[in-house]
Amino acid sequence: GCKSDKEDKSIEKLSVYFVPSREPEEIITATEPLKDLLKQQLEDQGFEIGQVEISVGTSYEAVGEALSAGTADIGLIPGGTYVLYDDGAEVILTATRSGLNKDSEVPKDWNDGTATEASDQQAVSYRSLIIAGPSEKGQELAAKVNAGEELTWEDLNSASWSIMSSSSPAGYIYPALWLQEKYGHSITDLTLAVQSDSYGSAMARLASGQVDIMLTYADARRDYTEKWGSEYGRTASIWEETNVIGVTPAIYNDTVCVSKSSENMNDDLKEAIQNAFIQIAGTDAGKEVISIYSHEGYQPAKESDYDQERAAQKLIQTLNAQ
Amino acid sequence: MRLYDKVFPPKQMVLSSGKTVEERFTRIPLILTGLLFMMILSIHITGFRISTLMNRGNEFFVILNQMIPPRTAYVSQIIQPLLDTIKMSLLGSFLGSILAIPFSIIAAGNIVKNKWILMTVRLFLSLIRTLPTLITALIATYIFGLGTMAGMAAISIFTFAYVGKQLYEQIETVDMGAFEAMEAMGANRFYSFLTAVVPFVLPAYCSTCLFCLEGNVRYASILGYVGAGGLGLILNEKIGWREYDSVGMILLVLFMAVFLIEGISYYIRKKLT
Amino acid sequence: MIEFSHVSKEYSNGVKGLDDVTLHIGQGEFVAIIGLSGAGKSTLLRSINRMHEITAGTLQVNGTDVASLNGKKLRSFRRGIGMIFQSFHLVGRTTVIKNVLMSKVPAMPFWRVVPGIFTKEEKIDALEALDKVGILEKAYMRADQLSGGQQQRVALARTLAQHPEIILADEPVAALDPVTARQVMGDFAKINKELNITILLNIHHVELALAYAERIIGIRSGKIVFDGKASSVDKAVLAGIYGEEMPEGVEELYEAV
Amino acid sequence: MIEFSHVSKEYSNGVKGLDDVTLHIGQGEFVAIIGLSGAGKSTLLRSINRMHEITAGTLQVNGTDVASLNGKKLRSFRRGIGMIFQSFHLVGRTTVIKNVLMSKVPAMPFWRVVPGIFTKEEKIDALEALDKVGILEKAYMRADQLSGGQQQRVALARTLAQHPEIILADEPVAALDPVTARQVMGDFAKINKELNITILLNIHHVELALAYAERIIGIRSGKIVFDGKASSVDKAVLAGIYGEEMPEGVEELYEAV
Amino acid sequence: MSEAIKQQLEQEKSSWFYKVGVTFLLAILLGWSSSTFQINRVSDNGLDIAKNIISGIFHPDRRLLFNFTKTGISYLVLETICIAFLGTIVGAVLAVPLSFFSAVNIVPKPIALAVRWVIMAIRTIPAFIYGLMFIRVTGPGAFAGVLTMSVCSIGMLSKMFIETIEDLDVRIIESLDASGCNTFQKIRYGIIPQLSPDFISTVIYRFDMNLRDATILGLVGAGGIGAPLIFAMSSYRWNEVGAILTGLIICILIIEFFSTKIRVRLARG
Ligand SMILES: Nc1ncnc2c1ncn2[C@@H]1O[C@H](COP(=O)(O)OP(=O)(O)OP(=O)(O)O)[C@@H](O)[C@H]1O
Ligand SMILES: Nc1ncnc2c1ncn2[C@@H]1O[C@H](COP(=O)(O)OP(=O)(O)OP(=O)(O)O)[C@@H](O)[C@H]1O
Ligand SMILES: [Mg+2]
Ligand SMILES: [Mg+2]
Repeated sequence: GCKSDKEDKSIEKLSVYFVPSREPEEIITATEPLKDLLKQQLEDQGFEIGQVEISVGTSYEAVGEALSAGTADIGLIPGGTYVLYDDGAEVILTATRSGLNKDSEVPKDWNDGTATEASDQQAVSYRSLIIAGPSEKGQELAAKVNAGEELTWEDLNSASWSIMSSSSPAGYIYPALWLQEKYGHSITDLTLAVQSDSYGSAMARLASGQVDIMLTYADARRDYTEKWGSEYGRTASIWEETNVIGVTPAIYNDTVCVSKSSENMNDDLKEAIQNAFIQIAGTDAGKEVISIYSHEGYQPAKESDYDQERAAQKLIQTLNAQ
Repeated sequence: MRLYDKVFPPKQMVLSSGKTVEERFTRIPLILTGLLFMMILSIHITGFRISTLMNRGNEFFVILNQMIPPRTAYVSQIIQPLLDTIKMSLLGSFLGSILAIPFSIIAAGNIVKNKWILMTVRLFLSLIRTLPTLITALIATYIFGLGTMAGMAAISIFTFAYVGKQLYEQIETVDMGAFEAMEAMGANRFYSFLTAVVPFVLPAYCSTCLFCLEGNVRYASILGYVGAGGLGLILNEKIGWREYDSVGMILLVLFMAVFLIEGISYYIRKKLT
Repeated sequence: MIEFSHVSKEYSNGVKGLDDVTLHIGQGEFVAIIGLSGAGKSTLLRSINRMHEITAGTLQVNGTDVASLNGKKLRSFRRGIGMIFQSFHLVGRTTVIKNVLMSKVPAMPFWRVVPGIFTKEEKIDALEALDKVGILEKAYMRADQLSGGQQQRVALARTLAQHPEIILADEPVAALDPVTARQVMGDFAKINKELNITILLNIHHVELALAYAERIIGIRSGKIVFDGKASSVDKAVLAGIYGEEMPEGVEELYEAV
Repeated sequence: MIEFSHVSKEYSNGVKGLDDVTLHIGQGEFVAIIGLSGAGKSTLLRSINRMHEITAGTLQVNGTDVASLNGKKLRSFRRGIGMIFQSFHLVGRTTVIKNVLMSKVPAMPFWRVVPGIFTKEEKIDALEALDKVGILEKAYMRADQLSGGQQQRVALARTLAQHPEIILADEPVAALDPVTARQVMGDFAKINKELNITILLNIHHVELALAYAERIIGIRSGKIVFDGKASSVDKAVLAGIYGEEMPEGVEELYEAV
Repeated sequence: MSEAIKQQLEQEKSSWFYKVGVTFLLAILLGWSSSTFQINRVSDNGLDIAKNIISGIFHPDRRLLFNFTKTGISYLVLETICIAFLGTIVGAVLAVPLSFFSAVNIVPKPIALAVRWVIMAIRTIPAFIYGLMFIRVTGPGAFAGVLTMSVCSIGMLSKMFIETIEDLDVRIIESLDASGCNTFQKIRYGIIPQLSPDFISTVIYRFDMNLRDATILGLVGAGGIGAPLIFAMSSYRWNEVGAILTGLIICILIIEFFSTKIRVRLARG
């Protein structure tokens, strides 16, 4: 449980567990710089921290379990994971990222052939896109969308899809909601859907024509602009060859959660952590560090921010249970 | 070791008959020091703490408890992936085991005398074994597309390397007497191998392959991570949704399948020996 | 007919296995070769079917120069010579008859070797060989379920099924207890008489050699130091073969001579 | 001194292993026990150190009634009796000397047993035992790297290191080739003479028994049918021991007698 | 052909029925599972990507490879070795009692069977689920990796241990009995020396396997080189993958070299 012993301000070990929801940039070196910054910031607020330990994992459920068991004090996880584990985790911050210059709900607006750029506005949410690739089928669907026609369920179902694991917000949950709302079909109804292990490999499959459609977060194409030409061996640019054929509602960004059952945790520390992360994001050095996690800033968050997410998960779960 | 013997000179023992015997100083301190050093280093680096285990050991059973009772209703959705898993393990194990045969023959020191061939083939087998199966599976998904085909390819590569090593070790332990007798009767090396070595290694080979098959069925659940299809896929999904009762059901079904396979393979192995 | 003329064999490490051996063995003889461990008995035997190469001299078997043979010719030459080993060299896991049928493999076409298909004639021939050594009723038992003596008989049957003119046996009774050893030696004698097959065997048991073989060859450090009838072997001869390093127990045998 | 008086042993299945045996064996005798398979040779031997219980009669060793012993007393009684088996019973994977040192274990304090610490005296004693059987130079080799004869010698050395007054050997040479068998029998004879240890051994090879032992005991269906000097064994005696079921090859031995 | 030979010939048990049966069954099974064999999705582009991967692996990121600080490959490999080492030892400690309780020459058959079921159940749970369970105990990091490795080692270790135990030569115990040893002394000098070479050899072999399996730990963030490898892999940085694999392979080959040597010495003395 939470101790609110105000005297006890020395903590032997603070364990931070982080799972990237996007491609991390330099994962091997990712943990070192944040350690010192966090320690420094917390000490400034009167906490004595023996050691900050940062672990990077590849599965959300591992962080979830660690937070609910109290073996991790802080977890940097997507909103969806937080909702799933909210019996043991408490959200304190939402990460912000720079928004994009395109944010329309209409797919056609994304397909002007120019690159999507970052805007100077910070955003607490992002969208998921349904993207058609350079394969014949993909181009056919894109042409229809760009001509202003509505796609039919038959159109979608005849294409092959790359989806992510079913707990992925941008790669499964929100697109599933989109399908449900627009076509009344569940994502499991798709006959040619295959599950990719990562956005990187999904993008590669899209480029190779193995799949016609992929589901991904809105700025994924920015992350893969370069690889599109080099590794994936395409000649034309990603902005010309791929087209958005669907846009989902906004998804809340990654959260910073604390464990409810950690022995270290109390209200003071929670507040201190909140401040510490916001402070870190305020400095240039700090910005550089958190950019490794593709975060740019932090905003305080409350439970209710994620109510929409809860509803979405409920829906998916009831759909899946059928 | 020479140096060691110099530092710790052997003990002289004089018998009543006047003969002397030298006893080398025991190696045990050296081995113990090495082990102790590794232990301390490992405990330090990994942060191993018995006290944590004592205090928090019960947490281990939390997920296990949530798996019990398994959600029996889910079983209908498990069968298809299970069959996929078995199929890909079966085909993968078969291809890998067959492919291993020629390689292990030329990796066996009692069949091939050329040192360079032996070294190269063994190094090759070792390298393949070192390549993590997750990586081979991932590469396979790019080549063969997502799904069981990729899983099958990864499994056959793993099986190839594992069976290959086991088989050449088995061939090397065969008593070459019968082989020699065949050569003395005027058979060529290949005929001699077929008649004198194959009967010795065949039971062990089959047993290795069956063991591998059984292991592969289990292992296939990990391959789901890279999208190689089968049980692993639904296992991942159910863990992602924290539905541990369904996970429990998947594991129960897997357990029964493996049990069945083990039973059959036990019967076949009995029959073979 | 086996003809050694000034045959020498030097191993790659410089050890002289055979040293200027000249020897004539006629068809149908029963010869026992005795000598100390390391004297060169095995080397002598194994030169005959070219399991070892000789390094000097010529060795002819039935008029063929053994050294001239190669590849296919060598293999078909070997088919005419049976070889029996101290430790039988059977495939223990298969049946007795399959072991005997192994002697048919060298002459079989490939497609019959792989699945192991044998004709009825071949099987009958194998069974007849087993009958000759008196273990016909064990034909379908697993070879490793037989006693040592019986296993050596299977090896003998395998060799017989090869229909050789010469049988080379390298210490065929060393692994057997004395009673069984006598039985096996008796088998050799019987086969030698009945089928007129030349038999050359290495043996450590002087008493058995004297009791069963017609001719004794004594070998020492690669040289032939005695060659004569078994009945002409006496204390002095044995002393000449075994020298001072006589194996324990041999002294007592002198009385038996 | 071993005293059997009207000793019987009935196995739980009703088979009479020993049937009213009365026997006196003095210190320093070298006795060979011969008889058919199943005659009760092993049973006789194993009653002496109570590896088997007798069911009737009394058996005294050096004045102690064997049946009265139990637990600790039985163990310390056994320390005085060495036992050697047909298949050596060595730990193949450790060194020869460790196998010999095993004989020291029963008398060692607990704290030395666990880590396996032996004193220098114990080691020298073990080495001397190895020296007595002539394989001192193999002391630090692994036991499974030795030949059968050498392994039996290690077993003998292990027993000697126990400093027993009596050695019981159950077919100690059955697994050995005849030459080595003679060597090992010679070892027994030597030790019997030099150290005045009583030796009782079971043996199937009549010729070896006659050549090395002083006294022969013939046993048949659990009963002693012959007991006398080796020199007094003749055709009739053997026929009495082995009956019609005489092992093959024995006939020929009659001539040797 | 004599009568006796004829009789024997007729006695021949025809095994071709069994052979054809097995072949037929195998063919059916393979035919059934051949539906997994679908190369329809093979695309040239996919092959290109595979080529990229392989070339990436062969051009490892030198910067990473020769980085000897705590964030470099060398440290990660060391951490992996430590996880595998400790995991193997803990696994062996757990496997020994389990194997004694499931050896039919030690305990009654029903108990042996029951314990074997337990071992099978332990083996059925995949590594990453163990990872999750242990993260609840120890938190993320190498400690969880050690524990995961140790339970994952139990299955194979106890299987091999059981074989060794069931091969025990009990005659040696008889001879110790004859020389007056008590039960404890019989175990110490009759059983342990027989078992230890095989046990040690098995443990070393498992250590070797655990090193190779270290990638799996990355799935849950249980320390070592696994997570970086998987990230590099899934985000398509093949020269990073190459660097990590190079480090791992060199280390495994070195360890394999020594472990084979030790194992051969244990077996042959
Ligand atoms: N392959 C080899 N390489 C080198 N020297 C060898 C080889 N084989 C045998 N020798 C040596 O040649 C000599 C004769 O060996 P050979 O095997 O013919 O003796 P043997 O009379 O058969 O002895 P044993 O009775 O022990 O079988 C010995 O000194 C032996 O050491
Ligand atoms: N444990 C036992 N339970 C029942 N009967 C036994 C047992 N041990 C031996 N017997 C029987 O007791 C008789 C004597 O056996 P023993 O082992 O003393 O014979 P042996 O003379 O040593 O024979 P061998 O030469 O074959 O070793 C045999 O009939 C045997 O079947
Ligand atoms: Mg020889
Ligand atoms: Mg007996």
